[in-house]
Amino acid sequence: MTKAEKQKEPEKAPQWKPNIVGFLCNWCSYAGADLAGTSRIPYPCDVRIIRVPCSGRVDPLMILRAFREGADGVLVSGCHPGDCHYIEGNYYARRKFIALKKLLDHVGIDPRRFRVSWVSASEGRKWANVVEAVTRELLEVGPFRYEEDGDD
Amino acid sequence: MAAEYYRLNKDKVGELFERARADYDVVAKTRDANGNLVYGRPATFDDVAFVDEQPPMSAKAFALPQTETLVRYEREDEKIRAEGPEAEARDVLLFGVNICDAAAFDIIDHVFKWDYLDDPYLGRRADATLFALACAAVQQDCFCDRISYAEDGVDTVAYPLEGYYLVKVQTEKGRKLVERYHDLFDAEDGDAEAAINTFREKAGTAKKEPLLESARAGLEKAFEHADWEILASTCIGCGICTYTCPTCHCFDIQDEGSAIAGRRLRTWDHCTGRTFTAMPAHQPRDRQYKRYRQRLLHKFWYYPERFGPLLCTGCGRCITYCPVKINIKELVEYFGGLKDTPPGGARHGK
Amino acid sequence: MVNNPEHLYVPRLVRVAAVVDETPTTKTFQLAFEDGPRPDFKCGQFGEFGIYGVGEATFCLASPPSRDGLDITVKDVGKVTRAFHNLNEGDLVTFRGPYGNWFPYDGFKGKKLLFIGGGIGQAPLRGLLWACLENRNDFDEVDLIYATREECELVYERELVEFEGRDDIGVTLALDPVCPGEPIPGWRGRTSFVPPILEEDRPSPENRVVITCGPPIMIKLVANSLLEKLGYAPGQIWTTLEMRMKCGLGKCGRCNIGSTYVCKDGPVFNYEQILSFPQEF
Amino acid sequence: MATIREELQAAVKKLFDDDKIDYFVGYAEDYGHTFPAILTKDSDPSRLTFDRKSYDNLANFLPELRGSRVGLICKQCEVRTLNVLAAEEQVERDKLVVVGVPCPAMLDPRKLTEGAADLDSLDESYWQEKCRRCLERNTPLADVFVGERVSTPTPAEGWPLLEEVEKMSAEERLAWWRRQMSLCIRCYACRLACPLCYCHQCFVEDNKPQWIDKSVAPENNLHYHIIRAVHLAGRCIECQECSRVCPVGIPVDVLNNVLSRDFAERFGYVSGETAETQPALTRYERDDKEDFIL
Repeated sequence: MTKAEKQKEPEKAPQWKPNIVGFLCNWCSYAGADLAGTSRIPYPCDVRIIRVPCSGRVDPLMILRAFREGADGVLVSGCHPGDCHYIEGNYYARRKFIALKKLLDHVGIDPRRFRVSWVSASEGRKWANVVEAVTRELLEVGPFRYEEDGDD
Repeated sequence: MAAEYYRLNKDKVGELFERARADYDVVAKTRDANGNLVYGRPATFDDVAFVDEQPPMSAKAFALPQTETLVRYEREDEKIRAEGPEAEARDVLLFGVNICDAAAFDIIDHVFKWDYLDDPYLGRRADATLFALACAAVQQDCFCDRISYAEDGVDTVAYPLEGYYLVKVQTEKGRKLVERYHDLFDAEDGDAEAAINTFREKAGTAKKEPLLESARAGLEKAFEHADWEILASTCIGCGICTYTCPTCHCFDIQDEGSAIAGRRLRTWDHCTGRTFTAMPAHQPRDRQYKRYRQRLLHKFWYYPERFGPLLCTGCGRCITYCPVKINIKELVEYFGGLKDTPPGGARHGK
Repeated sequence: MVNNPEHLYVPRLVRVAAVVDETPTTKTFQLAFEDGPRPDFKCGQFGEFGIYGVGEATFCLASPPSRDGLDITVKDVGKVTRAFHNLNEGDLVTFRGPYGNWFPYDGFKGKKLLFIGGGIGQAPLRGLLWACLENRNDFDEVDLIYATREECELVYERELVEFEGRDDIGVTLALDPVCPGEPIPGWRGRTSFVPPILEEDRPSPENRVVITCGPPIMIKLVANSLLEKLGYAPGQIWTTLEMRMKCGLGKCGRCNIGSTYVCKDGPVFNYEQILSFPQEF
Repeated sequence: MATIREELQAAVKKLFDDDKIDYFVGYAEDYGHTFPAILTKDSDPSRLTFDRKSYDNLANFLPELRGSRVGLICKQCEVRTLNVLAAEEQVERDKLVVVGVPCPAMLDPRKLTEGAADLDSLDESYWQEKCRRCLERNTPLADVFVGERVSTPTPAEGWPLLEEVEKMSAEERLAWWRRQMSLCIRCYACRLACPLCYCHQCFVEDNKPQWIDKSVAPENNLHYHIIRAVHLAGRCIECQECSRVCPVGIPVDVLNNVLSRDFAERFGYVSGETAETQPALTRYERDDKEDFIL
C-alpha cells in the first residue's frame, strides 16, 4: 500500500474496531474472564487474550511489541494487591507500569492505549466492565499508527 | 578520461544547484531539525550548506542505505511469492560532498563488485554523480593528508580559489554534468594542476610522509602486540565509528514480518559489536580489544592486501565522534612502527 | 513461480521432502527443488538456508552431489535453527547457493583418506565421504574416526552402522571420556578423545590426507597431534571452517579472517593456509 | 605549587609503586583530546590529566577490569554510579582505590566552538547541564584526594529541556520524539557509554523472540529508547553520557529525566546518593499509588 492510499483510508471508519491485546494473569483475571464467559455476560470481543503466569511476568517489551505488531491498545490485568499467587508479583508489576506509563505519556502516546486493571477470579462482571471501558475509550482514540516513513 | 578543468563563478553555485534539481535527485549538506549538519535534500539553495564542515554521517547511505529491503515475500495458501525490490532509476547528484566522502565510494566498490556483483549497491552507485568540494582547511581530527587514496573516481572536484571554483572533471559522468550546464562554466586556461597544488599546500591537505600505507609492514607483525589489550580496551563497542565511516560496509541480513508476509532486509552492522561474530558455541573475538583490532587491521592491512586501497579516507569521524576518543591514526602509527609512543601513554608492559 | 535469477539476494524456494531425527538436538532435512533443476554443487560447499519471517542461516551441503536434492543437518542452537526444527515435510524453505569452495576431490584420488569428525562436524564430511565410497576404487584406504560427547549425539547413526558392516572403510567411534579409562556400559566404540586415538593407532602420513571437522578446539588438537606427533605436513590436513556468515557472497564482512573471506576463499582450507592466517581462531 | 596534573601523576605513580593497584583508570590528554585511559604499571603517566573535558564516566570501565585492583578517578558522577553499582552488588569496593578530585564542571562539547581560548574560564553557559545540578564538586570518601577543594555552587533546579518538551501537546511531543528518533542510527553508544547498562546480553540483542526489530525506523528506535529508560528507572544517576556520546545529537537523557524526576517525587530518593538505597523497581510498598489502575 502506498502512502497516498493509506492517507485516503478513512481514519475512523464506522466499522472500525480496536485491536486490543490483553495480558491476563492465569490465577485471577484469566479466570475472571472465563467466568464472564460462562456467566454469559455480554461484552465487547475485541481483546485478544494472552495468558501469563502473573502480571509481574509482563515486561514492558511485550507491551511495546504488541503496539509494534498492530495493537491499538494493551490491557494488562492481574490480581488485586495482596492477592498475588506469588505473593508480590503484582506489586513489582505496579511499579514497572508506573515507569512505562510515565514514558508513554511523555512521548505523546495516548495514556488510554495502555491500561492496567485488577480483576479477581470471581469478578466476571468487573472484567466485562473493564473491557467495555477500555474498548469505548479506544474507539474514541482511534487506530494507533505511527506515520510510516519507509526505507526504500 | 583525461582530466578537464573549468571555472565556476562563486555566485553561480546557487544557479547550478537549482538547475540541477530539474535533472537530478540532488543531495547536499543541510541542517536538520536539531541544527545538525546532514546530507539531505534541501529544497532551495538557501538551505544548502556549501561548506567544508563534515556532517556526522558520511554520504555512503546513498549507495548503501542503513536499512534496505532485499526481498519482499507474501504467502498465499501453499504458495510463496517473493521478489527483490524494483531498481530505482534515478540520477542522484551528491552536491558539495567532501572529498573524503566522495572518494570512499571508489574504495568500497571493490568489495561490492569482486566476484558476485552486488546489484543493489552497484545500481545506486552507477546512478550517482559526485560533485565534491575540496576543503580549504583541515579539520581537527582528519588525516586525509596521510593517506594516498585516489581521487580519480570522484566525478568532479571543486577547489575554492580566489573568486571562483576551479572545477576538475575526471569522469564521463562529471563531463555530462558540466556539459548539461555548460553556460555556467568557463574554460580554465591557466596551469590548473599547479593552482590545485598551491591550494592544497595552503589548506594543509597536501600529502605528507610517512603515509599510513607504509604502516602495513609493521601492522603485519603487530597482530600479537601486547598493547592492543590495553590501548583498545577503552573501546565501548558501539557502532559510531563504523556507522559514521564512509568506507565501513559490513552488514547484517534479517527477516522482519510474519510467516504470511514481510521482508528480508539488510542493515549496517559493526565488527566492534559483541554479536558480530558470536556463534552459538563459539565467539572467536571474545574480547573488546580483539574486535577493535579487527576494525583497524581490516582497514589498514586486510583490505589493502585484498583489494589495493586502504579502507579509509582519513575523514576523522571515528575520532571526532568516538565516545572515548580512540584515535585510529595514532594507533596505526604506533602498531605500524611509525611512532614509538602509544597514544595516552598506556602500555601493557607484559 | 520463478525467482528472478538476476537478483543476488532473492533465494529459491525448496521443499522439505523428509525430516530425519538424528539426535535429540539435531535433524537432517532432505530438500527437493521444484522450481527448476537442482544447482550443481561440489562436496564442501555451503548454502544460505532460511525460513521467511525468521531469517537465514548457513549450513553445509551434507549429501553427495550424485544424489537427488540435497541434505542439510541442523542442530537446534539459535533462532533460525529452532525454526527449522519446527518444520514438517512439505514446508518451504529458502535457499541461496551453492557458495564457497570445495574439497579438492580429484587431488585426493589415489590417496589414503582419513576422515575425522567431531559432533555435528560430521555433517560437512558426509557428502565427501559418500562421494568417495561411491567411487571407492579411486582411493586407497578410507577410514573414519568419529567422536562425540555422548552416544546420543552421534549423527547419521544408521549410516555409521552401515559403514561398520562394510569392509572398504575402517570405522572408529569414540565418546569423550567422563572418567578416562573407564569403559562406558553398552558402548561399542572407544572411550577417548581423538588425539590419543591417533597417537595410539599412528596412521602413517605416507600418501594420506586427513579431512577433519568439528569444534574448533578439536580441530586444533587433532592438527597439533598430527603435525607434531605423527609427522604430517600441514598441507595434508584439510578442514572446513565454521564462521558466522550472512551473505555468503564475500560482501558482508562477517566471516573475514585477515584478508580471507571464509565464504569465498573457504570454507575448505588446508592447515597450511590456516597457519598463515592471523591467529585469532 | 603543584598543579592538579602533577599531583595526580605523582599519586598514580605512588599507587603503582606501593603495589596498591593493577590498573589505573583516568584521563589522558593527547592529540588535542582528553580521553579515558587505562594504565598499567609500565605505562607512562605523564599524559594523565584532569580537566574540563574529562567527560567520560569512568565507572563504565570497571566490568572489563573485574577481579583486578583498580584505581579510579571519581567525580561526583562516578561516586553516584558506584553507589548504584554497590547497591546492585556489581562492584568490589575493597579492590577499588577512589582517587578524589575537585570537579571544575565539565564543558558541553556541543557548546564549544573550535579553538575556544581558555577552557578554565568558560562560564555556566558552556557547562553540561548535569554540572549545573551538581550537589558536591569534591569527591566524598576518597581514598586519595588530589588538587584543591572547590566550593560547590547552589545546584540549579529543574530540567530545562524536559520542561520545554513538556510544554508541548501530546501530538507535538510525539512528533518531536519521532523527529529525534528518525535521526537515531542505533549505534547503541548511549547504552554502551552508560555505566549502569552492564547487562551481558541486552534486550536488543535477543532474537528468541526478537523484541525490537533491527531495521532502523523511528518507531523501532523509539521503542528501544523507551525500554532502555525503563531499565534505568530509578537507577539513572543523570551523568548524561548517553546524550553526550550520541553522534547525531539526540537528547537521550530527557527520557531518563522523566523517570528520575517522577521517582524522586514518588519514592523520595535520589539515585546514587547512598550505597544503601535499592532502586525503586527492585522493591515495593503495599500502598504504592495506583491512580492509573482500573
